[in-house]
Amino acid sequence: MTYVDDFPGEARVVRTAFAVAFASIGLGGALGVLQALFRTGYSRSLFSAVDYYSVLTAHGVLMALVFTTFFIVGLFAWGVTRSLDTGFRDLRFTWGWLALMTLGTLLAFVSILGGIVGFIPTHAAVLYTFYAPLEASPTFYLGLALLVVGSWGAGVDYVLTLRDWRADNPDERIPLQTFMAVSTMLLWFVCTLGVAVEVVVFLLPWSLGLIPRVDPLLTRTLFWYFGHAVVYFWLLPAYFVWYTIFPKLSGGRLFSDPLARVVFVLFLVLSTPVGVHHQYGDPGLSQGLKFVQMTSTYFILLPSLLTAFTVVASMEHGARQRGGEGRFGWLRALPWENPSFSGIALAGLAFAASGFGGMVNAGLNVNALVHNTMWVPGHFHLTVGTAVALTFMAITYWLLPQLTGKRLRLRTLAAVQPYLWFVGMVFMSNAMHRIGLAGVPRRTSEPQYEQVIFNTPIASIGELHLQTVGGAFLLFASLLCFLAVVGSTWLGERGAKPLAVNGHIPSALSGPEHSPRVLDDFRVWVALTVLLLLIAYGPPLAAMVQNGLFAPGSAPIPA
Amino acid sequence: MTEHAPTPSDDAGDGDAATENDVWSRRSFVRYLAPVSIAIPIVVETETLVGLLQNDFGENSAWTQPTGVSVGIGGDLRPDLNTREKLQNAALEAVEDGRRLTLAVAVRNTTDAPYRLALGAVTTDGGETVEGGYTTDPVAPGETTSFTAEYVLPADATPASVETTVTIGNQPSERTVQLAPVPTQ
Amino acid sequence: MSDRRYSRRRFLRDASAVAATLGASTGLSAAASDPYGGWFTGDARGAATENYDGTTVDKTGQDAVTVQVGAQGNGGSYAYAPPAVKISPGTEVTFEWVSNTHDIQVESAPSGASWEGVDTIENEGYTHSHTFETAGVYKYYCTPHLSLGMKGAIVVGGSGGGGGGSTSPEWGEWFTDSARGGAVGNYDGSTVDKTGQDAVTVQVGADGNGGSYAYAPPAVKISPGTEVTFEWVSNTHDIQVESKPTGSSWSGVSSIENEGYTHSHTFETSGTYTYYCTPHLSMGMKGGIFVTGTSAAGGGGGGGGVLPDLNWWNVAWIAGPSVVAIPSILAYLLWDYHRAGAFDGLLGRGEAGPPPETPEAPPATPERELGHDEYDPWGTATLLAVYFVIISVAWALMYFVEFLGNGPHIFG
Amino acid sequence: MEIHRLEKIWIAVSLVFIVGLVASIVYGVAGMGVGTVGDTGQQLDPNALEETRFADPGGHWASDDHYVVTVVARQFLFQPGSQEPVMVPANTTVTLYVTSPDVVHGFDVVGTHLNAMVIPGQVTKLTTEFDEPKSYGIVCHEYCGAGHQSMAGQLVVVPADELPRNESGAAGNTSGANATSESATASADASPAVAPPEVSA
Repeated sequence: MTYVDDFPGEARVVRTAFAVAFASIGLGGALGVLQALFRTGYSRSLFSAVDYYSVLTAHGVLMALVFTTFFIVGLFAWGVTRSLDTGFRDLRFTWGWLALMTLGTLLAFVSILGGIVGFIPTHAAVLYTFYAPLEASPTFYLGLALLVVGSWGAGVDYVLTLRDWRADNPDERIPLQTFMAVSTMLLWFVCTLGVAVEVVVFLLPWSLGLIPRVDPLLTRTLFWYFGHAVVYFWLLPAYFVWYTIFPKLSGGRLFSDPLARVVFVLFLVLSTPVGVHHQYGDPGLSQGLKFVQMTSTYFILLPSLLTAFTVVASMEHGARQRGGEGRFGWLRALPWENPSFSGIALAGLAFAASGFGGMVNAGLNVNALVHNTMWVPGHFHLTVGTAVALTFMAITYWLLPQLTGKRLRLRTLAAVQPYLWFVGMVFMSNAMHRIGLAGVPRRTSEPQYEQVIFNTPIASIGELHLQTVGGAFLLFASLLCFLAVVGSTWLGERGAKPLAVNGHIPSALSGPEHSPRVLDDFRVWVALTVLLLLIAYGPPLAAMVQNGLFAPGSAPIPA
Repeated sequence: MTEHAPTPSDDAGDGDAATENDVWSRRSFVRYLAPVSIAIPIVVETETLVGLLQNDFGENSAWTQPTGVSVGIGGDLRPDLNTREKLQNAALEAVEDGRRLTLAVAVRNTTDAPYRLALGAVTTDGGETVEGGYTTDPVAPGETTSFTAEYVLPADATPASVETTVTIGNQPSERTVQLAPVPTQ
Repeated sequence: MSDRRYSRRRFLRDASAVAATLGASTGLSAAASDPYGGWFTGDARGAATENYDGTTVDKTGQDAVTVQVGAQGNGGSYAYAPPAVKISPGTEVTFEWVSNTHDIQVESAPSGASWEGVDTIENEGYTHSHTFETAGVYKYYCTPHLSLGMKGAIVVGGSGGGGGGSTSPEWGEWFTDSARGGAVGNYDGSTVDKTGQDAVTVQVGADGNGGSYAYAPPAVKISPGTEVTFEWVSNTHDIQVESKPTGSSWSGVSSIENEGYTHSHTFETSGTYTYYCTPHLSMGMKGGIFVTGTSAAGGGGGGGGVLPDLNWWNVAWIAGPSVVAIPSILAYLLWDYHRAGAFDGLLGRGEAGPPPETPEAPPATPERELGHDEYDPWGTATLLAVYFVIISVAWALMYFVEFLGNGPHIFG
Repeated sequence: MEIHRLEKIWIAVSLVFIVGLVASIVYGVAGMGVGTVGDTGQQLDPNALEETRFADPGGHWASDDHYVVTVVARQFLFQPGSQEPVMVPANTTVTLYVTSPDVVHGFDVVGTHLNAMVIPGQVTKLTTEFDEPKSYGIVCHEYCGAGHQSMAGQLVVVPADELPRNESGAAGNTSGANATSESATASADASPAVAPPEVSA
């Protein structure tokens, strides 16, 4: 039976979350193209160099905070209810947190818009990292706080549904998809503590004028306590898709269920005590602390490398079951014409390439080669921009028919879309990496200076700008294809033809019964996480707070 | 590419013939798109790697070029050309009717055509232009020469830029070069 | 019951929404001819001054005038208020700092003026006053906020002398007798406007100033990128450049030439150029070229040298396909909407009915079943081995060659 | 829980790779002395810079083989740097102290690996050495407000004897008053690795 027939109420919740996600990636994508045209100097008449920063904030918030969070809560809502085969306890509570998240998003977006249009009295050109002492309107901080609190509601919903299910099935292992969803949300609870304290205790009262000063280094460290773990909050749903759905799409079964659980536990424990690797260049943090957090950062490579093995092994298993032969011949037997499959395969390839970029960023001293240059946007457009976003788009082609009961339309357009995105991103990201090596700074509307020359080693700056814009065009074309397919499917006629997709997910080659039961006991892993956090973040935060919670403080400087 | 037996892939299972033939035969169309899409990053990344290696192990690597616009003592007056015009020394000393600026330049003609360097007027911080300068006689390919140009600036003026004209063969190339602050003797 | 008909109204609304997002709010560039020679527009140094609305506050006759430094404007507290003020000679102007981190750098002042502005960065509460004696136009800016358009100007009214040609903001006193060489006979106070034309000719040695000792027209206004050709129509004349904007490369004609000689130059940098003829300076053989406004050949982009060196091969293989992709997608979209009955409402077709159960496709049965024990992922192992080699080599190159091998480091 | 032997090999290879990465960083930091910005232990009130060493930004000789430059990064310029270049001697240990009175800025000397953040209330300390005369661009690479895109400057390396040594003379590019009012200048810095016992005012 199709999911929408089994859980109509839950299906509508997931559809609404996806609708907000697709609206924000549509708008965010359009702003992205405008930025590419502005930065490379092709068209400087669209907005002023000052408005660019409001557009950049909107692009960052819409793509990295809104699109990701809404799609994730929707995906997990489907995953939990499908794998536990039970609806949520009370749909009113579910609609409640979704409404809270949407309200927060609107509030934040309107605050950012105020920076561009005159008639809205707000301003929020502080980018999506909103470092103090640059100050945005209080509505911006309130909006982000509501978005986060709303997403906590989603986590509580999944945990309560799991508790009910375990009461009915005391000795059964937690189904894999629910295990992954709940461990990701536990990671989300732990890491959002940092940004919640920063916004609610410091920035919101500070921008309201209730407290005169905040310590920029303290608020910045609290942000990056959250800042790195959030990238795993985006990545783990993509791993959720790679582990549980991708094997089926390639015609095979998951290689090892226990290893998947170990990987998710490693991420839960190791994701948050590494945030300082975003602050290697910051004064006021000792090199010893940076070295310790660098070592745990490099150890986070392990679960990702394990994922690479398990996912590619499952893909190979599918290829061989489809009749693939030889050491590499099986690659040709894979369903490259199925957009759900090709999107995820290309996303995995992009993630492998971006892994190397991550190693360079994470090095204590080699970070100075690339810190805050265009290399960094080049890196994260490969990781969250392709590995996560392209996976989400690819799985939508498989999931949307089950959520709407409507057959996917424009399937040729859908078949082309992942390739267009992948090639566009290769051009843009490669140009960004190369221009970053020459030292061109990121987050700058017109990186042309009277006093500074950038010597790019291979191509000229002009050619790299052209390559960036070419990539941005391809990406926007691909985004239009995706929205066209989703839009026309949504408007299509329900039940006219049988679906082309099938929701059944085969069991793993080596099932959960082989793995130790302690894996399913989240209390142990949360306790270990908190312990590691105290070791990693206790001393630095204590040192900062020693000379006063707000000293040396800065008054707000509106941006 | 052997045409693969149409195994029932997850998505192609629909038997509805009407929709099948109205779109291009997806399988063959996409089978060529997949290898091309994976070949493109390999080509682009290989080109990047080769470029980086040439830059690191070749001569005048991009990493050794100056990234500041103004030329100081020891710098090359015309980094945009591959000939060498080294500002060996620059000094300001007080003289009776103002301050004398001396620019000592060493030139090496690395091209295969006769070469001439002409230093033109110096513009001071205040915007006044001081005439003077020096024009070398033609330097044969591979040869070097050096000279000293002198300017008399008003009492409290400091030099901001100097006009340079390099003529290779009969091709003049004019450029105003910003000067880093000149130490006073 | 989902509304099957995709009404035309909704389609238009979606299309207009997309257009609005991409719609451009083109900034108004004040191209109107303004007396400060483009100083307040984006063509001169720094950005356009938003808080300058084209009017000059007239404070002639008052002997004490105050200008606020760091008033609200240009995207924050980055403005002089009033930006342009006209005073009579001998007036004392007081500059009051009303916000932090500002200074006053004098861009240009009439020759002989003694005002040097404020060279150090000062904060709120600091004041600086100066009595302006010499007539002419004083232009000044704030170093840290020049790029936001924090610029100002003071016009000191013409002094008694200077017969034959009044002081005008573009030329100051160049054409009056208080400048070198005395008043220019054939200058009637008007500037010939030739903006927008690509080629302009100026006669050298036309008759005027008591003989063939004049440039005709003496004062001409052109757009950036215009080529001016000087034609010698009589003997023994040259062109010595008296003043030009910084960064301009025009050097006039330093040798005395005779009838028939021509010299042409393309004026790129906007601003005021003044020149004279050495032998006939004393008779008033002087001229001026004033470059302003948007250049004739399309809107000027931001900093120079921004557009890449486009060779067609580059444009073809990158931008070309994506520009082809977007229209073809829209065309395909329209065609498929039509096939899906989106325009049935228009055409009067379409029917309604309850949503039946939607059966899923049957699960795909694999060609052959592979259990856990019969399957060894050798392909995966090989692929990962290749990946391992690639990232190891790449790391060694990036860390030991690109990073440690190059350039000054931070000693830790 | 039985793991496939190929998977075991891959786990082992991954761990070796990770340890190798950490080892190469340790070699860089300990072996070649290439580190990053640390904690100088000095915090100052960003609104009262005039009582600190940043009252009169510029360069001066701390000892005969150690040149110290103090730079203030403020909204939309470097002092020194933007209006006149930062002057440093070649083949000499140079220490740059940078701070900001308003917002977070970036301090990136393009073409070198001097790349650090400047945070109000903290002091960024960069110790390095330039081997040949050359001029470098300085860029602020952290968004700092409406004029961020124009915030840049220059750092010019000149032969060591170009910069006058006598304390009384106008040192390098100390703008304004020439007497270095550095009361808190540390004693001669023996070696770059040892952080001078700076006492902030």
